[in-house]
Amino acid sequence: MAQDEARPGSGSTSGDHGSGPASGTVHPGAAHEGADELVQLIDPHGVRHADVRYDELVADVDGPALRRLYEDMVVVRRIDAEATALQRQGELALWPPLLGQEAAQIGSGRALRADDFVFSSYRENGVAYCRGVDLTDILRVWRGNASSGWDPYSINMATPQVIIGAQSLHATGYAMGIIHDGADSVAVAYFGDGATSQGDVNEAMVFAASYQAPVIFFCQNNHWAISEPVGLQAHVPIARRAPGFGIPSVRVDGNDVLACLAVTREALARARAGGGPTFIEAVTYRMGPHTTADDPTRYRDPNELEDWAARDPLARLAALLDSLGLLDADYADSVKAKADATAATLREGCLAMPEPAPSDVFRHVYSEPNSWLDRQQDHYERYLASFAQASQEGSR
Amino acid sequence: MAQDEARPGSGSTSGDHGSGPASGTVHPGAAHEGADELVQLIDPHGVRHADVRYDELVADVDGPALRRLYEDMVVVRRIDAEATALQRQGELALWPPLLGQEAAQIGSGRALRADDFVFSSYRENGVAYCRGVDLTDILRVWRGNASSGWDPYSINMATPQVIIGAQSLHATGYAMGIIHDGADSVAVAYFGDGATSQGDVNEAMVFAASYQAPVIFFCQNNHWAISEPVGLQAHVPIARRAPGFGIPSVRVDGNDVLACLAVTREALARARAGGGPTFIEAVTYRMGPHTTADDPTRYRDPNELEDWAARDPLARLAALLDSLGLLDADYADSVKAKADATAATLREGCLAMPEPAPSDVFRHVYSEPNSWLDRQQDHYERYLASFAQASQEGSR
Amino acid sequence: MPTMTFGRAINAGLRRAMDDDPKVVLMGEDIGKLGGVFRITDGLQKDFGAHRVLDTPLAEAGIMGTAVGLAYRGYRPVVEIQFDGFIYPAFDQIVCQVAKLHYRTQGAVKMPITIRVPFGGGIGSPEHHSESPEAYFTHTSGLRVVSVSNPQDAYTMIQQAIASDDPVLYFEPKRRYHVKGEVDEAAPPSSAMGDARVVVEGTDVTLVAYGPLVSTARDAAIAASDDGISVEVIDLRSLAPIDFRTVEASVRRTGRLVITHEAAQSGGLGAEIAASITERCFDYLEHAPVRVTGFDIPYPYSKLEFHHLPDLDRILDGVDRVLRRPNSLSALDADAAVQR
Amino acid sequence: MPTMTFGRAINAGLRRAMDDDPKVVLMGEDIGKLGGVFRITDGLQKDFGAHRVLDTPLAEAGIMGTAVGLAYRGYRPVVEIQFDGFIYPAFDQIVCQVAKLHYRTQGAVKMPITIRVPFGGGIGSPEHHSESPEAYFTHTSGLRVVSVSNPQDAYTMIQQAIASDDPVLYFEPKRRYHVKGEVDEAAPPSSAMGDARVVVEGTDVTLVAYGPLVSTARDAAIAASDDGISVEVIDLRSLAPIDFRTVEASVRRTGRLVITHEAAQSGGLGAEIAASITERCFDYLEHAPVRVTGFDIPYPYSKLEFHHLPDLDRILDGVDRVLRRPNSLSALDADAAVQR
Ligand SMILES: Cc1ncc(C[n+]2csc(CCOP(=O)(O)OP(=O)(O)O)c2C)c(N)n1
Ligand SMILES: Cc1ncc(C[n+]2csc(CCOP(=O)(O)OP(=O)(O)O)c2C)c(N)n1
Ligand SMILES: [Mg+2]
Ligand SMILES: [Mg+2]
Repeated sequence: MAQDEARPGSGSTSGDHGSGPASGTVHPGAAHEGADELVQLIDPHGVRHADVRYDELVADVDGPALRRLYEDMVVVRRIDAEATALQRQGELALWPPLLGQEAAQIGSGRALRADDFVFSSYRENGVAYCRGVDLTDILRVWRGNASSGWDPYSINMATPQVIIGAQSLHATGYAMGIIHDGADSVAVAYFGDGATSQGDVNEAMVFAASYQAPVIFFCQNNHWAISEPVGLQAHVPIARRAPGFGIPSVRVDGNDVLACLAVTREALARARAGGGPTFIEAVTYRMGPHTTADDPTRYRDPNELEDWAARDPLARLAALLDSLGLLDADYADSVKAKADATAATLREGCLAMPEPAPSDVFRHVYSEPNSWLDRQQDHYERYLASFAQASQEGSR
Repeated sequence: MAQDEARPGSGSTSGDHGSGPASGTVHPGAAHEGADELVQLIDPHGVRHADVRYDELVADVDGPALRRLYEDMVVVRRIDAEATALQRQGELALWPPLLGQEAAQIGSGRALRADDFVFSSYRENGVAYCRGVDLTDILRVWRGNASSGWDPYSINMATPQVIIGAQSLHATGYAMGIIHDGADSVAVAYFGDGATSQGDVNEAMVFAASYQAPVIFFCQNNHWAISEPVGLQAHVPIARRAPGFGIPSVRVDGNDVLACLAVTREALARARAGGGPTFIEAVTYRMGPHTTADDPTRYRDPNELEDWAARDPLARLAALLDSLGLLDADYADSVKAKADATAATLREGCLAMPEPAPSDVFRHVYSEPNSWLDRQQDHYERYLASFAQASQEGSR
Repeated sequence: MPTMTFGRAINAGLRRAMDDDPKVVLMGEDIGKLGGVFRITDGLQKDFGAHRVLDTPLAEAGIMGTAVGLAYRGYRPVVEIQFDGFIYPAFDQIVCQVAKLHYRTQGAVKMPITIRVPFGGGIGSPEHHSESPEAYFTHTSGLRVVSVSNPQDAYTMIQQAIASDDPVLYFEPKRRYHVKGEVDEAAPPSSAMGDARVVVEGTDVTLVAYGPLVSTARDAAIAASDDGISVEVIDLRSLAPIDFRTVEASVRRTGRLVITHEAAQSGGLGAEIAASITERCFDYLEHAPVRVTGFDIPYPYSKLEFHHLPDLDRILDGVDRVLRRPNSLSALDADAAVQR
Repeated sequence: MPTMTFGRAINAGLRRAMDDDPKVVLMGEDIGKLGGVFRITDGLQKDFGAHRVLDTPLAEAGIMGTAVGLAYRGYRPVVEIQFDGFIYPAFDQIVCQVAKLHYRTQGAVKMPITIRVPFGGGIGSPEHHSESPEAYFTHTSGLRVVSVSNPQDAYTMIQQAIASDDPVLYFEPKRRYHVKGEVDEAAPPSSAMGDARVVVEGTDVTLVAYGPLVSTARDAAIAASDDGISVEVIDLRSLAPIDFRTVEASVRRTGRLVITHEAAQSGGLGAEIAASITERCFDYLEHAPVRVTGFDIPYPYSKLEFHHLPDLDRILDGVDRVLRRPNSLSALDADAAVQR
């Protein structure tokens, strides 16, 4: 039932069936010549290929800029590894690794302006890094110490959404507000391949198209939704979904940071110019487990992981830098040092995080006084006090 | 924001924007050459046009068969008018007219086999007629006398769904059951243009594509969802939506009964052969109000109605029959007589409908005894009895 | 003071809120040109523009989810759900987002969304058009829930709901839209939205109602007084949180409580009121609180709806019951007494 | 009799139901190869095939709506909702379709759908993974709602739920999945699904619990007995309808009722139990029923969840309260007494 997804670089598409177009009939895939081709600027071997459409969008990305993208990816991978280690050591309750998705997140994240606004799922810690998040903040929720890590307005990024797909509507509504304000910023919704099955994501496309909202739907197709392969969610490549709603889409090699930067810039420019929404499918791979609680050996072929390791987003940018003479030992050392220092900061922040107070459970449910809850809080405080009293009195 | 819908017969499409296809980019509408063309076999003037693809699918529709389709449409229009009259006379609480949509409903409805199963909205009384519904049954709900009109299994059609779009999932699930049973019947979901905005309808397409379920999504785009024009729901023609889910779709002149028959037969054949789902957009027009409670003069241009009157589904088949010498006065009279007799039966059935008993409110909530409800019923019966007693005793 | 219908009063309140604050935007199905199926937003799109009165695609989750996004951006969306029975597709966005975002973001993001819901039965409609889903929302932490019973409150409270930084479900008794009443448009903002209101004073029984049944309760009080029974009628106005102090004060005087609502009895708001008042007034109660409510059934077809809906007679029967006067269950009570 | 974990017992019950009836199909996210995130369906896809154990697309409304279609076609779908907090996208299909189709079709169409929901907190999870949404469903006419507290009931009741022609919400206390117990696989079908069960007999106080808190309640009864207090513990098992006869019989003896659940207090199931038992036992009650429940807050982050969740000490405090023994609110009660 589930078709195999096209692999980046393979150039093949799948899921096409039926004959050619006929009078009045639309066959899925039939009329989409080239639609499933991946935008790729750097191939898995680190070779930069020319592209008539996208080269000019990244014309400014010179050697130093490429190095910054590389650094970002190395640092984010290190942050991710450190958080995974913290979870294994019992310092975090859970962690959703982004291993393998660095290029998709950095490439898109670095395209954004400070006044754009991001609505993401739980896995976009690389994007949060680009937004300038305080490192400790990305751990608060996973340590169980807070209901959220940061003030969304401080970095113009909503705190992670756990309900799959729900944030796509928030981004669309936010973008409707941007139109209303006459601003030229853009809202970006990040979600996964699995999310595309949710009604919310499809309704978001309806609203975005209807109001021509400046929103980007950035779908990281990492091939898995926990144990479910992408073919169960989408019978044809995901990027084909959006045009049916009147939204242009593009399929990009999600492991190519430069291509991700280029397509996101294109979408941003369209949105800023009043051209409405864009859907980006970044084809990538979740190299780790779904979360640290997951055991992917139960459901996926180890060979698949190997295949994808050969398309590693960091390795290919390293190869490109090397070919450009930009990856000398000194530089490599300095990047590693930066990554290690960042990881150390992360760990410190994690361990130094203050414990919440019991009465914090009652805070911020409402912004105004609430007689029901205030009474419950009063009663609970009396209850807690009764222990203090009891232990003073030495009884029970 | 909302684009104008293409009109049947005009051949024009709208909502296309952006430039041609580019590397890796799918532009809505750009690559869909011909996708928005309407399948049309009988034009608004009653002229039959040849079609290489669809002619063979209706090769068996000879003169007598055309006459039967015509009769069906006349009778259904008469039923609809009678029900509207009954509402105006206070015999029904509400009625949702199908005026203008006869061809879409009869063309598709007559394509079905008895063992196919229909899941519809409130407006498909023409389809119910094709399924052989007892006429009184279509009025029960609108008279307020029952929660449903018929036993779905008696005519293989679910009772009307009021929650917009919900039935699309039921049809898909039913079709999954058909696969499981190894049968070759087909489930058909009818819904409107407005319904395409609902998450449910989009999720239904995900499931149908994923399991290759033998289901037909039959969307009657009647241009309006109460007061909202179709352009608010869909930025590009609705038929384009399905291919993005991996589902072939077709756009048909919904006022051409023969074309509707043809495309439905094609979809049925595909489904029976294991080819999975099909999406049909039947482009038609709601000539009446949304329901008898609605006042369309508040929101729509009377000229629009006039335009569509010129494309009336009955008139064009009458013109064709006439050109074939099949519409002599005797025949016309006999059709009218049949329609009048049917209307009389409908009216009789309506007026003779038995009133429900008070205790019916408690029936069928559960199929097994339920202590909470049984107690409430007992108490209510005692309550009702207390009045009888009181009036006997002459008190209060 | 002008006299206006209930529906007009809400319209006037919306207009005033939109005049006062450019961040107020209305969203919903058919609310623009048509003015809503009940015409509550009549004329507002014409006067404020299509960018402030948005006809939305036909998708309730979409409406609610984009309202959340607008609230993120600093707007105060007022969402119309066309009928009570169509709120469920939006349930996930209401429960997981609207209700929780302030808590989730530790106060950083406010959700000043007002969700207007024409609710309740009695208008002879088909399925899904007559429901009373309020208990789903009163059980949802993070929401405020109100219901209005008269034009003045409707006018005042819609403005208060919109002004509140917390999300508010605003339940409108659709079968009362055409009821007229005086509306003081110059009245200073009162505490209406938070406080219950004693509609009729009385000493024997406390009768609690809200929304459409407030006028039925008032009629019942008048009828009871003919029998020499003094019923105090309280209009809750706020359903979450409930102003229990007002109810408690009344029950301490009367010792007897009857609650009425259209929603199904089991797990309905009446249960919370009965439980809370029993907790607060146990030593004052002469009888267990009595609930006069809809049955535990899907809302029935219209020919039977007036069996389902509490009416004056059923309420009076409940009043008799709480007073241990002869009532429809007297025989049962006698049986139970024998069993003891 | 074999000893097995709670989770295994459900697995065995599902297996048995699938063996007995080829119309039983399982649907859900990750329930196939992975066996579900809690491994409850472990091995079933391997043994029964992918056509009877369906991994579904990630869309809860889609799962529920297609289950309705399968039921129309004569199947008995058993749907797994991955976590309590993810049931809301399916809410519309549950409330408007699953619950109402039998009524709507006047009995012609049966909806024998079982909806399995791992629910409740205490496992240190992030948001949406620890909720107790049962009251939304117990207030929904047309549904049956049950919750299981031990492996034997889990095994028996999953089969009864599947065999029922009415739709059943089957709430599984996820934090007890690893608890072991004896399971008699040959036991004849009992009345488990309909009847409450007296877990511990007692004479002073009736303590009502269900799901995850039954074992906490049992521990509380043991602790109370050290203080010379005899607590009768009742496991409701069925939450809608509740077997009030069993609770009523107990309260008539003890005169005192404590109810505990994890869900928020306001509008929770405890309100219905308190209200109904007060109605049925008013003259026997020595004190108002006491509710020991979660607070009216979104489920909190894990470092604070054990403040939110009722535990042994909070239950004992409630027991003290209902007995008018010194408790955390004694000072308040004294104040109130002075005010009188
Ligand atoms: C509404 C809802 N249903 C189910 C889940 C449980 N769940 C959490 S992550 C996940 C898979 C998501 O897959 P995808 O969208 O591809 O994102 P990825 O995890 O691959 O980044 C599921 C099913 C959820 N969080 N929300
Ligand atoms: C979930 C839901 N939301 C809103 C409504 C109210 N409503 C009834 S019909 C209708 C318009 C439907 O339009 P369309 O799908 O085009 O079908 P048509 O009436 O044109 O046949 C609306 C909004 C509803 N029945 N269900
Ligand atoms: Mg994924
Ligand atoms: Mg329509």
